[in-house]
Amino acid sequence: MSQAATAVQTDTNAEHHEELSFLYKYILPTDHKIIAMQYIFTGMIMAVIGGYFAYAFRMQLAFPGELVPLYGLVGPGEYNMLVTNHGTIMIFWVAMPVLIAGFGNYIIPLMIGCDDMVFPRLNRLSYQIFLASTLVLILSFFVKGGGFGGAWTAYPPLSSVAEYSLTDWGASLWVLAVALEFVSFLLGGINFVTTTMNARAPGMKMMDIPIAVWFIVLAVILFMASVGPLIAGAVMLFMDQRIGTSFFLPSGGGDPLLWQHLFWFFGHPEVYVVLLPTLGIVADIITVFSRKKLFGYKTVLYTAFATGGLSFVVWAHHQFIAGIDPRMANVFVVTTVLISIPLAEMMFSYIATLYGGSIELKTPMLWALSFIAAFLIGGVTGIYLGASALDVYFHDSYFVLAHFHYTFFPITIIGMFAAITFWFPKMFGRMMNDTLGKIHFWGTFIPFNCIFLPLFFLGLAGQHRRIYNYNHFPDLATQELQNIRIFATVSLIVMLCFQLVFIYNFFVSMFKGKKAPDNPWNANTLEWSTPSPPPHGNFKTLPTVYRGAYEYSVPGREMDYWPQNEPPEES
Amino acid sequence: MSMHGPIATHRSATGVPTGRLAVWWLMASEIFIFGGLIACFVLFKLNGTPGFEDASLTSLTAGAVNTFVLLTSSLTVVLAHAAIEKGDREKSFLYIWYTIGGGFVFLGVKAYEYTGKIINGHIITENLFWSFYYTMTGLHALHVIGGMVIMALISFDIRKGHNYQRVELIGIYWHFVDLIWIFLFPLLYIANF
Amino acid sequence: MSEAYAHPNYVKIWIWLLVLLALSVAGPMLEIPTLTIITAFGIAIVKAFLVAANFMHLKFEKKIIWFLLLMSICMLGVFFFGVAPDIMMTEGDQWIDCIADKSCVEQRL
Amino acid sequence: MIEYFVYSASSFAGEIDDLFFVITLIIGFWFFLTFGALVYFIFKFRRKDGVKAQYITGEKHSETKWTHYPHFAVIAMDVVIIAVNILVWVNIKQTLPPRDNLVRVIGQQWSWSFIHAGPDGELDTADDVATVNDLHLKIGDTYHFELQSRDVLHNFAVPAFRLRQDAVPGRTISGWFKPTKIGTYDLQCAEMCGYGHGIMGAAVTVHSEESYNTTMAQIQNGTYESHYQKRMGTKTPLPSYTSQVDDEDSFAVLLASIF
Repeated sequence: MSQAATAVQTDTNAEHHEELSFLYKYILPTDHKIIAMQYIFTGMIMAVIGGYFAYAFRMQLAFPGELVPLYGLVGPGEYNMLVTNHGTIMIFWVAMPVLIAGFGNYIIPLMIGCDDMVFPRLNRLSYQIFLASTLVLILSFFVKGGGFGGAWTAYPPLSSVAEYSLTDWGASLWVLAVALEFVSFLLGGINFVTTTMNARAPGMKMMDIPIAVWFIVLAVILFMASVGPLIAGAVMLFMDQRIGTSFFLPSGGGDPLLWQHLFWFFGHPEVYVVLLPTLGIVADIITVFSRKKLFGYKTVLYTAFATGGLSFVVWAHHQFIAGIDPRMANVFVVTTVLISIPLAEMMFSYIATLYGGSIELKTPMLWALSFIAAFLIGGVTGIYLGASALDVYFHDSYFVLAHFHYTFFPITIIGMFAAITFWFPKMFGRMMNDTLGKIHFWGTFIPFNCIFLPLFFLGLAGQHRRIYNYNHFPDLATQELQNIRIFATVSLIVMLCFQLVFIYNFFVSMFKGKKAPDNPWNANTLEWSTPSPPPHGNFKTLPTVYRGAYEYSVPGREMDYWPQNEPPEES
Repeated sequence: MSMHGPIATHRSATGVPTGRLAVWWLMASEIFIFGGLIACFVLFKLNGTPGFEDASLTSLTAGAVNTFVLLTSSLTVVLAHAAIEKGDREKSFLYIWYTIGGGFVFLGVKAYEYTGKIINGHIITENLFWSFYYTMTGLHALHVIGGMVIMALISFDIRKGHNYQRVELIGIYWHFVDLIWIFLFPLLYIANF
Repeated sequence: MSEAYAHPNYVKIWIWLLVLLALSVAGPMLEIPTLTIITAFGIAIVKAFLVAANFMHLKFEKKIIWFLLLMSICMLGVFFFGVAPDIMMTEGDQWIDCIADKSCVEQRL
Repeated sequence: MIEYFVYSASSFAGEIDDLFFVITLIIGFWFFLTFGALVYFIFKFRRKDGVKAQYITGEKHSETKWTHYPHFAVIAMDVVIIAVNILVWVNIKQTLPPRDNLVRVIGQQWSWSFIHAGPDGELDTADDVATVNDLHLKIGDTYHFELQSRDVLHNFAVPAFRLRQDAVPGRTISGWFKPTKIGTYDLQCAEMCGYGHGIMGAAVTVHSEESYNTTMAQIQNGTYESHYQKRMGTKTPLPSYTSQVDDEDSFAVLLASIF
């Protein structure tokens, strides 16, 4: 470590990186770019599984009791298993690996100008643990009794007693998979934070870091600070299931509410853990495609700090009617509604960034703008649910469901497509087809709204979540409501079909697309100053940074961008 | 941090060496894991959940001996660090193995204690206190075992003459394990009312 | 290891720790519950501080590390006090009955 | 707005609907403002050849006011929302008005048992009336409920009453409601409770005084026909209604009859 303080700053690092065998290059890589691909591809495969589950249970809701094509009959137990694992997969195995671990791995070293993560082998280990957790989760679908069906929140005693859940090993493997996944992201997170804190290119000050990197690191810090109690809780839940302790069983002196607190103390920051990376990616994309400096870089950053801090003190708004002390609910209403202030300011800043710009509606920009539009709906409907008295009516209804799909869908799916279409040229050295990209965009965004906007009205009509067949509730079994359900399901199928366009575009472009230049979008950040795709070691000469990441359209310059690593002209 | 590690590993924008920074982050997240467990324990205890008076059945002597052992092993591991800073590999190697020996003594006492409890019928499912007792000390013991394994690997590494900084890193981890025990000791052994 | 700092006298710290340990073991023998709490947990905190500051070299560490650790402990505090009203004030099932009686609510508030 | 979809059949349903309306006004205003700005900017500032984007840092006061002033306005409106909400919440969940009647609600996998206090208004006396999946209420009475669970978490949810409360095993949770509209409404379990969560419903019937007394007498004589079962039998068939659903139905009825 003696050379740490006097790091060799601009040596050519070609000699470190000799050619590796296929095994070490693609199967056991230490290169952050390959690990990022592994995360992204695993996440996308899991997204296909999650989407398939959504298809199966939406079909059951629209046509109850019918055989679902490509699936079969969805009974009550299977329905519970499908919704539970759809939620779990989409949050823990799609949003987190793709957005944080995948794109975090890909862009952090490139954007801060270093040759790799600080702990490449730790990085590999965290992917391998993640892969193990994925396999455990998939295994849990096939054990006796089927996959876990106690909702992704896994409230005990249902999740902790096999006689209640009827999924003995399904529940245990589910807890095990989730715990492994947490360990994986803890290790990965330590790597991300340390890299960004220590390994920045010379000259890169805190306020020169691109927002995308800032937000991913903030997300990771939020994750690390919130997940600990839930890991403890997962250990306790696992012991309740397998050893027979009674941490969460009232009959043995435990308390089921304790798990809810442990879960939501993690669960609410988790929302911001997956939200922040997408917000950061979107900030980078809208500045590039509107050729504008980000409006109020510091304001945006501070609002993110405020959001992150507040997210730790709002968790009980998920439990307003769960039997908590009603007086505490008032405290949590105040903190919950307060969170709208920094987020509103951040949204205002994003929209203000567009003002006076020169907006070019390329596919990544369409995704980024649609994220803002959709997230606005998701954000404002959150106010309803933060109000405890309204939560009395809306708790666990389709209103909640529509609300968080209006946040999670933009975050996960739209954010993922925005990031993939934006960095695809850098990742594979080829351009994606813009026309197909736009077809895919409209084919996803319009059906998305058709799926979830009607669900707000189902929620207003008092329809509850996680019920496999509404015929059992006469108030809900009316033809009008059923028509809405069918409409949403049909929209879902349309949306899923349009994903084929993306898959086609993705793979054809990867091998046959137009060769991409180093900097196809004329962007400022460091990753665009290296060849596409970047070689092992990222930069031929490690860059030095001279300015912030968003110096677009600076007056007096001929070019409308000004890369971070371009030395200032002598004057 | 192999010889061919990336340049990124050797940068230090914060002024804290990368390895140490990472270990501190690890410690911060461990605080949450153990802290979450301890918080749950305290919640149930202050709530007067039946069974928590069983704290009087834990052996204060065994607990005190274990505290003594861990404190002493903390001393030896920090002396190992001091020795390696002076470049004295052999002395450092020896001190690391004293620490590992301390770990073995700790686990031995722990095993003796568990045996006594189980023979008397205080198994993990008896009541909430014993559930917490075995969970917390068990998780802590796993950390002790993990630390011992890593320490053994490091000791041979430094004898060959590389990765000296790792002695300090495992030291920080070991002290943290010691710290956890410092809080578990009064919780489980002393506060028996 | 690039930073040079004087090593504290580790053996002296160790002896202090042992003295504190002896005190915390002796504490309960007086059989005064309040005193036991003070000797047990007060001394635990002092011991923890001694270990952290000297053995873990926190004394010489950058402020950011302090910040990091304090932040963790604060978050735990938030967690504890957010959960405590639900788990600890239940006393079985009485607390909602208490809400029912308005005068009782006012007392509690 | 909620009333358009669901009857409002309890005394506090109106308050919740009003709260919904207030919040809708406020957030509707913000939503259309920001959404309008977004759409307007996208069309106004499209790329034109030869026109360079402006260089705006967003750090000078003259620029930040465009985001700061709206954000102060957001704070003001947040205060309104919080205040209105807390008023409603305190009324619904935090205060318990004097009771006229009492009912114990017990959730279990996967049915509801109700113990009506009977004429004396006290539970655990000889005149208690127990029913399964059928709750009978007298219009205009302020009811207290004692909510219990035998196994896992359940949720006592009656959308028409805007009422919802988790049943937690090991605790008795009390609360209140006051039915104000005669009719039969759905009770749905709103907390995942396992395999039969999707069938765990019950019928809540609000009676006039006279019909309430008749029904109670019928239950005690054993001549009563379950509202729940009647209701399940007469629901409108859906286009894709198949025999499998009938099987599930009989399963639900079977379960109900066991308890």
